[in-house]
Amino acid sequence: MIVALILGFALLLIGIYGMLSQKNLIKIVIGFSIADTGTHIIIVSIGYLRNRTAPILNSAVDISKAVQQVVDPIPSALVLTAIVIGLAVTALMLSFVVELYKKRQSLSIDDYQELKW
Amino acid sequence: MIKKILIIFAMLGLFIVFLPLITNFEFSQNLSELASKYVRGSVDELNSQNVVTSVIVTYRGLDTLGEVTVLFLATAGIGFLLKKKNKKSKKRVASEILQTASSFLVALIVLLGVYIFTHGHLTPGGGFQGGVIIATAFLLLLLSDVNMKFNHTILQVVESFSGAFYVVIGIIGLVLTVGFLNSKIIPLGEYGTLFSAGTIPIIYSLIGLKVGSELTNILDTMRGE
Amino acid sequence: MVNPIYIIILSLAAGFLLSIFDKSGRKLSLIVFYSVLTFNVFVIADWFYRFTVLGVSTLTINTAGFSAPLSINLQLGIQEAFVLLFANLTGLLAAIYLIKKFKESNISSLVLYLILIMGVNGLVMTRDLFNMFVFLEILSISTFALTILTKNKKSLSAGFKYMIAGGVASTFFLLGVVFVYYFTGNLNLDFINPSDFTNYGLIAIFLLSIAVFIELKPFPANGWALDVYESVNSGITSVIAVVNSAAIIFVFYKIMPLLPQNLLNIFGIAGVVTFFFSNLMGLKQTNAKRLLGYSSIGQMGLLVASIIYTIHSPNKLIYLIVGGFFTNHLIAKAGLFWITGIVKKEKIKDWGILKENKFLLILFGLLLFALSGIPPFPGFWAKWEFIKLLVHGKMFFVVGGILLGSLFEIVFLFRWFTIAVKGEVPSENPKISFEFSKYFSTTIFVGITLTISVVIMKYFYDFNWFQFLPLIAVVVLYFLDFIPSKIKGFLSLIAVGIYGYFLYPFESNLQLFFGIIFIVGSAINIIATLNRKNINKGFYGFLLMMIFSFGNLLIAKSYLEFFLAWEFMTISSFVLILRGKKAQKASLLYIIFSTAGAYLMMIGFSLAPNLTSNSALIIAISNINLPILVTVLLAIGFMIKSGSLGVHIWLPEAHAEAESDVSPFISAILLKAGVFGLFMVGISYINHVPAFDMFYWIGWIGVLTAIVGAFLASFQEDAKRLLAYSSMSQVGYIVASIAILSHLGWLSALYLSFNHMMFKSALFIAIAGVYYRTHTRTMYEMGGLIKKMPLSFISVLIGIIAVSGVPPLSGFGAKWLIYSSFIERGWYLQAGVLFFASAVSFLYLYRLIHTIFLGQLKYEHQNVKEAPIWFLIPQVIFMVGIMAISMYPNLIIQPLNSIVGNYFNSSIIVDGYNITSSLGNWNGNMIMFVTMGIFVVPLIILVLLNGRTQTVKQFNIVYAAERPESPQTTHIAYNMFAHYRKALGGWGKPRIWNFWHETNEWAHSLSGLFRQIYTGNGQTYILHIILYIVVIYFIMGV
Amino acid sequence: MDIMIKILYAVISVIVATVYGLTLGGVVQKIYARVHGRFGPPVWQPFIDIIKTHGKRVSISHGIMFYLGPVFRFAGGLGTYLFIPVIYGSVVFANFSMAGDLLLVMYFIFFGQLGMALGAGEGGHPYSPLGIARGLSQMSTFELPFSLAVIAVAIQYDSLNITTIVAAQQGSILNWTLFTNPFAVIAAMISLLGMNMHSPFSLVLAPQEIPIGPPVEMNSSFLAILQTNRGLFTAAKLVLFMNLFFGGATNLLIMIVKTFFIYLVSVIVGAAFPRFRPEQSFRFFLKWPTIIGIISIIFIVYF
Amino acid sequence: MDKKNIKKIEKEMKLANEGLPEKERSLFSDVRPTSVTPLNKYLEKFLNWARAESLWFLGFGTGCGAIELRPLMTSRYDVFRYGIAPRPTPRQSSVFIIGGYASMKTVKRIVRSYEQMQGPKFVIALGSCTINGGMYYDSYNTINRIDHYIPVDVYIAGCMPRPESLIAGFNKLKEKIKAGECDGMNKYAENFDWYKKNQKRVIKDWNMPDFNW
Repeated sequence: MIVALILGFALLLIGIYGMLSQKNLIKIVIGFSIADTGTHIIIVSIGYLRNRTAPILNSAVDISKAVQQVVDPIPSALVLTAIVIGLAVTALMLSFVVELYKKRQSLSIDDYQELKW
Repeated sequence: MIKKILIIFAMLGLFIVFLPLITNFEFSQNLSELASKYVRGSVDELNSQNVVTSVIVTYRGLDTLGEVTVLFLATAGIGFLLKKKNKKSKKRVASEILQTASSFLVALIVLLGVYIFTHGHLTPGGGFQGGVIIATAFLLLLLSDVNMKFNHTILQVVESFSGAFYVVIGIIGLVLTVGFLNSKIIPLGEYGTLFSAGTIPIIYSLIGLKVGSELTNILDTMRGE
Repeated sequence: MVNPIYIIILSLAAGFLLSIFDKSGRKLSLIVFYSVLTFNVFVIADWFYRFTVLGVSTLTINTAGFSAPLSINLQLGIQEAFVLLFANLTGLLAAIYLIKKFKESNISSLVLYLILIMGVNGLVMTRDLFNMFVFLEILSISTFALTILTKNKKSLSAGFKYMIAGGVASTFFLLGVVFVYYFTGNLNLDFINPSDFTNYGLIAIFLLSIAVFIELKPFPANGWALDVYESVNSGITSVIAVVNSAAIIFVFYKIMPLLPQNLLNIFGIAGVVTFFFSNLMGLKQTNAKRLLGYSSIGQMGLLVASIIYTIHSPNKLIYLIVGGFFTNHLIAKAGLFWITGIVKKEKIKDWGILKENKFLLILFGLLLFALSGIPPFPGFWAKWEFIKLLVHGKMFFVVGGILLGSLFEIVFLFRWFTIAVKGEVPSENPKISFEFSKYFSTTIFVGITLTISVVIMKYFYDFNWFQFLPLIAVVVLYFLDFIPSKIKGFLSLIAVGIYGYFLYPFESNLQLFFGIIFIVGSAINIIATLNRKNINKGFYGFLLMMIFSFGNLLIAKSYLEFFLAWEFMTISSFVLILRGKKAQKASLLYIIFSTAGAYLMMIGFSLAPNLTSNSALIIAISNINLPILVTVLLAIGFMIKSGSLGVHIWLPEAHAEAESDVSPFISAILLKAGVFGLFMVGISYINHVPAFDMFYWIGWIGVLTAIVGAFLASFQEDAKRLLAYSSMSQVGYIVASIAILSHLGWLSALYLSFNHMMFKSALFIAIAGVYYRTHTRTMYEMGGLIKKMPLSFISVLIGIIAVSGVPPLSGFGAKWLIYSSFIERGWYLQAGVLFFASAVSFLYLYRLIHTIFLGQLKYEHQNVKEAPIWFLIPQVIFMVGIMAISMYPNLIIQPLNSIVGNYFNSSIIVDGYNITSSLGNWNGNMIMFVTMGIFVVPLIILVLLNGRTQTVKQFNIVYAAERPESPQTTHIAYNMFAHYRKALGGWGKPRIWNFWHETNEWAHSLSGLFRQIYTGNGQTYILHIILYIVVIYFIMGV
Repeated sequence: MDIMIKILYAVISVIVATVYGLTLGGVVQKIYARVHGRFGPPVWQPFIDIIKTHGKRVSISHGIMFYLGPVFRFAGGLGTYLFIPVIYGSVVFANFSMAGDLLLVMYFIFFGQLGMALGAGEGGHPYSPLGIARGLSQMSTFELPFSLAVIAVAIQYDSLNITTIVAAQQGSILNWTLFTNPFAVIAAMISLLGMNMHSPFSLVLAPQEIPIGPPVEMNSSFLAILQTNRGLFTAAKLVLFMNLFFGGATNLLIMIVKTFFIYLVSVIVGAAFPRFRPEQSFRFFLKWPTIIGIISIIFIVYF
Repeated sequence: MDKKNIKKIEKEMKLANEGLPEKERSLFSDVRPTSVTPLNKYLEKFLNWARAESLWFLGFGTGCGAIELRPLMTSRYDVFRYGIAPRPTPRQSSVFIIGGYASMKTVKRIVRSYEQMQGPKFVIALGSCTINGGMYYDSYNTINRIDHYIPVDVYIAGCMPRPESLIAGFNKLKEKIKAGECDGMNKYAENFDWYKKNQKRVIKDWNMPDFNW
């Protein structure tokens, strides 16, 4: 699962690069979303233990030896929350973009710099 | 130009920051002490098959409450931001197939969603997943009929009351002085059945309802834009 | 006793249900909304009371029926309770402030607001890292959404930038949390062992902390915050700047134990850098809210630095410093943001509108004073203790950054204040609309900050009521302000009398001497103020404050008491100067220089060794071996106050532009405070002579001050400005004499101080009378007033004779003492320069008396009357005083001899009226009689031998067989010493003024340069953040 | 009774000095005339002038300060003179020198100038302040080298007491400050040129530019008093210089001889040079004599 | 006399100063000149001697004759030896030399300067023009007899009289002064109204007070 970790970081960097280099507001939001996803992948991959199963203690797992057989449940729990939060933020960002577009009919971030210095 | 160089510099820098995390990454051989406790506790104390669910709903219940709140906030925020305007937009009418299929599928999808959130403590799944699935049903409805109107009052009532009930369940724990969001305020039931693991399924159901209604709300709000 | 978790739950439940309640009307939802907020405040207040007064131990709340590492736990201790009380109170008041908005707006705004407060509460109390993340997101999202409470293009784009920046920060935070878990297997702060973070583990903690730090808006990664501050609704801005900041700073405080020391150091320095640069960039800001934004960011930096640097100090100190900065900054900032919302003027230059609304102006002033760290507000104590701490830790760069930053802050804050007090009322919308709720919140906050100030003064320091007197004076007179001015004047006179009575038993005669200058001199000068008509709001309050702080300087028993009195003196005199008609620039200059001086003194006092005895400072200091650095710093501080060369440029402005009956106080008495301070330094110095002969250079500065002041005075056209430069010159003499450090030198310094107090008071009051009658200070517009104002003329005549040092008046005594002491000490060239200065002083003295009183009377002054009686009384008193000590110099020389005898062996012999030094002698009494005799002789000759004497009128002059055209063209006054200026050539250029002017320009240019990093482009801001993270990472080095 | 004798002596001393000063003025006029190739007025012309001016039947006054101006001026002259011990060892000519030292004398010089300036100022004539402005400015500049010289003398004799300074110069001609500290004497003598206001430093009276400057409105007895003072004041200054730099005098004759020659320096320079413009004069004093004055101090401190 | 009368007389003694605008009247003295009785015989004689031996003349050149004044002060004629000296201000001068013809414009200045001199004051009229108008006798712009406007003590005829004549004139003046015959000041005061009338007749732009103190 080291690949997942690398993938996660790669996505994170790509997302950030997108945020830094793209002028379009929606693309920036997408960049954020990609970075966010990358983070989630990193979280999940951290919880992975080699040759183990999901932490659902049904018949597939020996309950008494469950500790040796399941992967870490905590990152999975965390990532769930993180995903929802990421979703919320992204949604809010997009609605900002919508409103901005309504005000100025432009999606370029360069057009929104009247506040400065 | 300078900006581009700086961007590259920043990306390189970040890369260097992250590099040691990747190169020195080692998968641990054993569960951490905390995780082990969770795995044992899920069985011994909560009677819940799905350890992740136990962690989410009970051990880290406050997180989940917060999570729900975040989603709620997003809904409120988007509602606050995008004020409804009743403009008749001329949009393409959905195809026959979609219309027919959706009327058929919606009920099934909702049912699936309900199943998923009620069985969150037994199977992979839970309130959020279930809620999202329910919302997809409404998305389908929206796709098939652009001018479809949802009853906002019902959505709001469902949303508010499911949230409130969640909190109330938490408070009951406080009143019984066993702790906020304690899932053991009702009998734990038999391991591996639907009515087990204390309040977990109840909470997950509430969450499912709440998430479903909220996401539907968001979709509805954004539709107009 | 309510479980604190209810404040989270209840908010949440109410938040969920509000939209349902709203169906039955906004009223219900508002009631629910406000009652929940109020409930929160009460619960927390109750807990705070338990923790502080009852001493209840820290409370831990488990959730889910499991204890800590398993479940998330909350903690409520005294610190949490303090922050929460503060945040909730601000939240409630901001909500009250926004009530109108909330009534009109979508229900979502109420929900968002309520949950925002909930998020803060959770964030502060939770001990779990991931839970922190959740609450952080709750807080962020609700804030993002609330930024558009007033929706416009600006707030939208600012909100978007805020979101992106916040999003990036929270991504890093999340990464940090996860890797912390990876490295430690734990998420609960109480169970994470910092030593688990070996090598690469540090990256985890780095990611975690840098994310929090980014949320704290460090320079330069904080452009988004500025935009938010500028554009968002004032009520919400106050919440962002105060409530959010409070919570996040607390998060930072919570994770601090995990951080390695080197990272902490970096953050500390980054905090100071932020403080410095935001204040620097604030210099050029013209938008009120953005300015507050800069200040806010800076203060956050300071707060971070203070937390980091005080962490190992005793609790009490931490409370004082961190708590002080915390409450001071946040309260002041919230209040100021609210006021910007009330005033509704974007540009600072339009804030002249504020003077139409006195109440609001007072609130504004108090908050601004609080923000700038002026006593008694908490920021002052915090700064004092913090600087002391840093100085003891030898962190001089940090100290320098903080103080320089503070100075910049003083510049822009007080510039703002002076504009508010003196600026022009803008032509459009020249009214401030009244909204009770907004005033209510602001007033409550001002009340709170005042209460905290009193609490600090009462409980952290055991000051007695004497130290409070300056404040009490202001408050009492504020409530008596409706009384007519004259009665207040008499009351003040009585108050000063009583004060003097209580002050009287001094420990040493030196104190008594300065007591006479400060208190008696002030009392006599008060008489001149009795001429004021109408009500004169605020005048006597600050006047008394100034006089009482003079007195308190004398009896101060510790460095802090001294410095406190000093600051009271500065601020009260600043307000008094600001009352002048065109005193905007002058007062600003004054406060800037005074503050700079005060900061130097602050460092100096911090470095000074502890006092060993319980006597007044001026006595106790003789046993203290002050390090040379301290001596230098203190001396510079005091010399700024006494207007020495190089730092004198505030002096003429302040003297000239202050109201004409305030100027005598400033010149005759305020400058003596600096002299008093120099004596203090000198007393320590002579007992413990260090290797570096600092006073030699002070001597030179004093001498050059004397000569330059004299020249500058000679080239003035404005009577008061002339007198101001004259004061500068005279105080230069005093400073130089102190620097001699010999019996004769100090004798002359004291003698001249006393003399200067009398003649300069008389002169300023005389000019005040002239100004009162003629309404001009420009000398060439006057002339020939001797016929109309003979008494004022006599007063000025005696005054200038006394200044010039012409026998037989007392001025000669001063000159005799000074030259004798200089030659005795071996400072020959200095004596020569002083002699030159003394000769040059004739130029300006003659110019003063000639152009005003002699020469041609102008048409418009044909009907001018003698100055009012209230101006004449003090003049007569001072004249009698001058004549008395001229005639009987023993009256003053004898006691001064004994005073100075405490420090040096007497070097003069006083035999009757004859005073003999090692060089020569001086018999004032005999000189007086001889002079009278030789004056009578030619007078008799004249009376006897003169033929019929016809007194003629002003135009009966020989005018090359013509008649004068008009008084204006006949009166020689303008640019009287043009030839001298020409002769001086390049030496006459105002180099020092140019230097400060250039300094100012440079500071502003730098400000303009640095702030260009805030391009307004959200993307650039992200770039800043990423770069900042990278750079900090590399500085930290793993 | 003691004080009455003292006053009597002072009167005698003043009368002698005044008569001497006025005569000196007459002599100088004569010298000037000879330089010009004329006969010149009689030596006693100043006395006749004073009598005539006093003899005016009418006078005009511009006000109280105008009236007192000449009184101040004369009092200044009297004071300056009376605070100097004129003849070393003489009781009659010791004057009131015990009231103060050199500093007193130097500052008493200002007394008259200030009073006169005020009186002239009230006259209201534009030339008065013009002249005064020039006078004060020039005064400030020549005071600088003079004070440096005085300081050098004070260092040299470790005293500011004139009698002590004179006493220290007794014995041999080589004990004079002129020989012991020539730089101080040079600086002071240049200052004296300014003090005496002969050309090139006759800025104040400058009859061609600002016809006689400050006293332009002075008439009748006011003028007479000023004329009298001129004699006395000149004498006083010369005596001061004699005491400080030229060994003082042990009797009247020596005093007359010495002061005459001191004055001759000014006269010769005055007869030879045209007038400076104001700024030239100021710059001159602030430059060369000041440097010499500083040298004199360095000389006396280090050599 | 009671106080009221004194005041009334004083008021009558005041000059009207009608030539001045209203706002300037307070700037000029309005006191009428009075004649002064000489001191007792011997003292007056002594003073007259002093006055004669110290003749300070006003250095104003009021006409072409002023050219003859300059040589007096140089080494060739050297009037200083007679106690005669120029003086730049009327306040301090006792002799006024009318340097030849006096135009209407000059008369105004002559009157003003003469009145500003402190008595006793003497006038030397130089050249024919001052006596009878000389070559300008019929000019529209010059006066013919200066003694209609101010009292004259010594006339020196000629066109131009040489410096020697001037010195002779001075000596004549000295003799007259010593003899006590020069009392122009009192004469002017006593006949003030006559002189003023004459002056005002020729001086049209009278913007001075009636008597220039």
